[in-house]
Amino acid sequence: MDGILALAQQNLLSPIILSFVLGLAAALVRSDLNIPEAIAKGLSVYLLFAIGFKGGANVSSHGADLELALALLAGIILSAALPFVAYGLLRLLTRLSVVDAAAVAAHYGSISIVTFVAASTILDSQGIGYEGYMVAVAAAMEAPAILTALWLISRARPESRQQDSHLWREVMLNGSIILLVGAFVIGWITGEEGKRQIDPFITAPFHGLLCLFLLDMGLVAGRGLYKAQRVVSAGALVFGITMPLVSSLFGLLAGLALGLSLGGVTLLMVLAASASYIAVPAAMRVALPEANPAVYLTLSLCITFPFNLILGIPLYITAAELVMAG
Amino acid sequence: MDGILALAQQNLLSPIILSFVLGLAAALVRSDLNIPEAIAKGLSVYLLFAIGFKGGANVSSHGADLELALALLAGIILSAALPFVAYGLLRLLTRLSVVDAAAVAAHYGSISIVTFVAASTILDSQGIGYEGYMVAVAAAMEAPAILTALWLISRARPESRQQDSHLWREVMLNGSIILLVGAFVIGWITGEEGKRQIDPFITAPFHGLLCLFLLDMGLVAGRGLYKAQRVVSAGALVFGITMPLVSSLFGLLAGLALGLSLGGVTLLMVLAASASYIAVPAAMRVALPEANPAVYLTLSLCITFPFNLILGIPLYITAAELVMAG
Amino acid sequence: MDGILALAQQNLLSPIILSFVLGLAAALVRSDLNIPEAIAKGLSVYLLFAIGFKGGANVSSHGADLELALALLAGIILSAALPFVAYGLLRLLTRLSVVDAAAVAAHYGSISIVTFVAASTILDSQGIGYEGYMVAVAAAMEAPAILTALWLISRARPESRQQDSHLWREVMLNGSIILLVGAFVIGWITGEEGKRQIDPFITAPFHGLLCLFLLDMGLVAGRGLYKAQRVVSAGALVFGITMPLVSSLFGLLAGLALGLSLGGVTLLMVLAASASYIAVPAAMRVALPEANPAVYLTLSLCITFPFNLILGIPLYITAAELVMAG
Amino acid sequence: MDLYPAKRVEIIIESVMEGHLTEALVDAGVTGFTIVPVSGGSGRSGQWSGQGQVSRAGGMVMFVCLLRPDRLQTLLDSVFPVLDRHIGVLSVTDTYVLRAERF
Amino acid sequence: MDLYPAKRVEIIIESVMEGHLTEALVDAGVTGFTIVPVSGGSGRSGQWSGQGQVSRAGGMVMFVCLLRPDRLQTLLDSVFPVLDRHIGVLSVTDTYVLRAERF
Amino acid sequence: MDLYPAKRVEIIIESVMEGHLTEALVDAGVTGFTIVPVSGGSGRSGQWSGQGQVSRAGGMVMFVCLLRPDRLQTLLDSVFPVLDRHIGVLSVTDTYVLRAERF
Ligand SMILES: Nc1ncnc2c1ncn2[C@@H]1O[C@H](COP(=O)(O)O)[C@@H](O)[C@H]1O
Ligand SMILES: Nc1ncnc2c1ncn2[C@@H]1O[C@H](COP(=O)(O)O)[C@@H](O)[C@H]1O
Ligand SMILES: Nc1ncnc2c1ncn2[C@@H]1O[C@H](COP(=O)(O)O)[C@@H](O)[C@H]1O
Ligand code: NA
Ligand code: NA
Ligand code: NA
Repeated sequence: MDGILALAQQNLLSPIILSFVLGLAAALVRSDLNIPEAIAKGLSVYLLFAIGFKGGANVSSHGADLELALALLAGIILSAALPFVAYGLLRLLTRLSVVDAAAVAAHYGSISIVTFVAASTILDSQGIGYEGYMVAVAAAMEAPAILTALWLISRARPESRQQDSHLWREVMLNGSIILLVGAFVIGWITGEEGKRQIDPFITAPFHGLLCLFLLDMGLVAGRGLYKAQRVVSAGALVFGITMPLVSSLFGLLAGLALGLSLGGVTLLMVLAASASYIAVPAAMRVALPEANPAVYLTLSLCITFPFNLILGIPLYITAAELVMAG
Repeated sequence: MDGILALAQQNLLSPIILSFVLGLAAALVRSDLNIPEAIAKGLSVYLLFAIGFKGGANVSSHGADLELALALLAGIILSAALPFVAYGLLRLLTRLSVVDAAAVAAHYGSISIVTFVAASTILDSQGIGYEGYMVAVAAAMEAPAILTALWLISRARPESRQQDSHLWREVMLNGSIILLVGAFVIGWITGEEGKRQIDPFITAPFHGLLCLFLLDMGLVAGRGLYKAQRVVSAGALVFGITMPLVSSLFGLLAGLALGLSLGGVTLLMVLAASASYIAVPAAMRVALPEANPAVYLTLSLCITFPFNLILGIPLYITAAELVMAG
Repeated sequence: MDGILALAQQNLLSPIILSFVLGLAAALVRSDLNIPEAIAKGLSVYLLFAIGFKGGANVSSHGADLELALALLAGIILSAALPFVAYGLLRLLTRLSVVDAAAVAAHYGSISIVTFVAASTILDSQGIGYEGYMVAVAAAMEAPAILTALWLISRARPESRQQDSHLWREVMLNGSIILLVGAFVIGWITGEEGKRQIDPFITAPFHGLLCLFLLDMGLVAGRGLYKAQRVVSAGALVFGITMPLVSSLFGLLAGLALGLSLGGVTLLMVLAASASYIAVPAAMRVALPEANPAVYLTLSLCITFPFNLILGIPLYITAAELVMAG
Repeated sequence: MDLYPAKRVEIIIESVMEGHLTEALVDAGVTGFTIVPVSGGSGRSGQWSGQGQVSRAGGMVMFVCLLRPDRLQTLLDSVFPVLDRHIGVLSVTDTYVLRAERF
Repeated sequence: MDLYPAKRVEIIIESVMEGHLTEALVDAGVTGFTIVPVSGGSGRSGQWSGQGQVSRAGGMVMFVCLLRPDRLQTLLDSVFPVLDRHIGVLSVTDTYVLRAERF
Repeated sequence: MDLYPAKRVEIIIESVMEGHLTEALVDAGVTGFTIVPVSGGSGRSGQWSGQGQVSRAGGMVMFVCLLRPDRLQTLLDSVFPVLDRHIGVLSVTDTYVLRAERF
């Protein structure tokens, strides 16, 4: 218990978390502080490229074939299965419509890459290693949850219309997936030599640029919180905190079954526990325009993301440590 | 005297000043060279975050409680008092209306953070140390001048309308103040450990990014100079050069009274001498829409800023050296 | 022959080339991956500033007066002469109108700065040195080709109207030329001391930022390729590959005549072989609005640029090596 | 320089639908339009702002389309299915254009 | 697909007033509008451009507001105090909209 | 708050011509206009998008110009030579403005 608290405190007092808190606070006092949209998008391109490349380069030096395949499979299964859990929990805790509940469920089956990045940065600073291919697992977990959500709806409403090609492009060829996977492959192909060339770009300023990105996310989340009261019921709030805890258990079991390292188990817990707020919301606007975006964005970005960032990550690290030591 | 010239020349031939001159020249020959607005804003976010954080981290390792409080107080008094001097000088030298003169006075009481950053970069390259909390003094000096200006007008025109809540938000919760103060606090809290994590981001590329920002400022100032002739009288021009010299003396006295180091005294002179061109102009558009923006922007950005950057800073360093050696 | 293949393969498997290929692939599968316009422009500002500065700093430490003047002259002659070759080849291979052919010819006389940057990065990683002033030669080669193209048209159509001052500004004061030359001059003036100050900005992250820029260029080129079939005939395609090979021979001869180093000869070949896709297209829209932009942009950006980047550069290095060893 | 009557159709629609709407317009033979970025707004679903947004989910874009009056119905028919279930507004204004043959 | 008469109000105003104007509109019950970025312009106070600008002092934004004709006066009454002392222009154009119940 | 009749001229033109058009307008005494960025579009020369573009060659901008009806001809005369050989469209819409003395 002391371990968690110490870790949580240390986490809470790191520049990345404090940058997020600064953004949150600035938005809540309604300051005009803002990061231009182009800069926010540029930062996310940087983070995806750097994290993908580093993962690929790591795999290239350690090798990973069967392990990687199994981990990808586990990730896909988690992503496809967790929406059922989320959907059930939502029907239990809230009065959301079928469509809204399915849309939210898709978010929680999918993943948040920034939560993943923050967790791996924290692991790095704790000196805890992890499998380089976890970033590929992250990419593999982006989309399957969407299919489950659509299936949930088509079951509840058999008359619902067929999805068109636009949706598939939105889901499978989504820019952030392509960039993450592409950078991973580039890192894998170019390996140590490639890493040496671009290391001063993808490693040295990474931590600082993550601070700016989290500052921006704090601003966006803070603006969203204004609308939160009207949109999010008490039950939904409980869901936004319970669901990541439940999901992380599934991640823990999967990680243990795969025989991952301590860091790897933690990251799989983080992926399972995190909820998408970039790729899935866009896919939902295409696939389920009648679902209320305020509900899923508020839950994912304003409740679950801060929870995971501030309390969740230290919790998952400690839990993994306890279980794996035991 | 030789000292000033040598320093001025060395300053003039540094990449940051030459980048500013390049921007100025490109705008004056009407090249289409430009920095996108989002990039310029991104650069300013970077500079504010980095300078704030470094100041806070410095305070965290050196401690500063009473000293800091006194310096903040001095800064607030300077910022509130200098507009009176500016207003008087303007009424003497120019035919500006009460409103225009008060608006200009607000700019000169407040500060220019880029001038501050340039000065601290020059001090760094001279190996002259300064108090880390000077960046907090800079933040404290942003707003008080605006209040003085509004008081000057309300005295001259008792019928003038009450200011509303928008103005107070614009003044007190201005994005650049929040970011500067927030980063300072983050630096203070996370201290050496935080600095270690993000140092490759906030220190190594700082000088180069400052070059790009000054290139942009040169472009903007150069475009402004086109309109300068029509707008700025000879008297106003004299004001734009005399006022920083006068203000810097107040800064010098305050710095000596506070017992600051050589670098600290110089920075207080620079803060006193510099004029705002980001926060105060926006506040003036809200508070005093009838004041002519061409007048205050031209004076602050096209006259005083280049003067301080190119000649003022070496002058203030030399003056502080002479006085403190004597 | 083995040498070329090994070099081509090594080149092909470097992060910069793979980033370009990733962009190309993402655009061809119609992913929504994109780099915001402001970020792309910011990256190009960075690359121009860094490459210009490094060239100037290099000249400042090695000196170059007469050599530099002769190289500039050679560059200007090449740029002015190559459009004749291009125009002749186009009339031979395609049915393009006089205006379209002249517009394309202007692009191939001028240069692509990213091709130059990629080539110098590859030379660096091969440990092959080159003259710092080659970047000034690159700048000098931007504009003369445009004049030749206009002359070609005025000869074919004597009634064509006089060009106005807008064109001259577009050509001579083009932002990218000003920035490249300006940064070169700053590097020259500030020399080693200036370089030391901003080196962590212009050197360490250079390679990685070039990756992102090439990712963006891949995206833009890939989108352009969609239209390519309709626009580009087989003859034009042949031109897009033959012309750089022919031009590179002129570059080779000029480089040998100037007595450049191996790296210098290679870079002059690359400059001759590359085709503009930033400055000249804009100038053509002003000067020759009736020329079809799809033709020249497709040829330059979607055919010749990828060819040079992937196959051309290793080829030119090998050719220069062979000739200079023999 | 004669001016010819035309219609100016302005469609404000979610960013994620930009591709769909483009396809729908082009398929219907409406090949002349311009897309203007949008930075924020307010509607029945509340206020929004593009500031600092990374996801395309929240944003909107504005299509401006000038066309001959007799082609308006074609445009409306092709746009309606796209607009129907999605967030967005459409307006049609009478206007005049130069060079009528282009529309 | 019927079209209903409406008004299209376009307000070009200083960026610093974006928040004020938004509040004024929402307070007056005008909750449907879209904000379009502006990159430059020219007026009695000369030309300006947003290029490379960091301060919000110089920039402008454009509000586009579609509304039922009978609500126009409410809008004008709420906008006028904000526009009055500030730089900006307002125009009102007759237009037609789909789905009249939304406005 | 009276409204006065005016013309709203909207010109969509290649970015490279922004400077020329500005000069032409100012020379003709049309000193009130606003420039709006454009992010993509489609025309007879196919679709284009500003995404990731570095060159100004491909992009477009939109000029919005409110003016007194009797000044329309002056504007058209000054704009036509610039628009003539270049890519772009122009539309003129009847509108109403506040504060007529400004136009
Ligand atoms: N009456 C209107 N006039 C202009 N834009 C509107 C209007 N109504 C809605 N919008 C735009 O459409 C978006 C979504 O509207 P809504 O679906 O009503 O929430 C808003 O955020 C605005 O950008
Ligand atoms: N007649 C007009 N048409 C369109 N925009 C205008 C007009 N007049 C002014 N503006 C816009 O309002 C800004 C300020 O105008 P002014 O207060 O006249 O200097 C200009 O820079 C333009 O962006
Ligand atoms: N009918 C139209 N309505 C709106 N914008 C248009 C129209 N036609 C052309 N444009 C714009 O002008 C650009 C060039 O048109 P074009 O010269 O026909 O290829 C297009 O990409 C659009 O941005
Ligand atoms: Na998840
Ligand atoms: Na001051
Ligand atoms: Na060439």
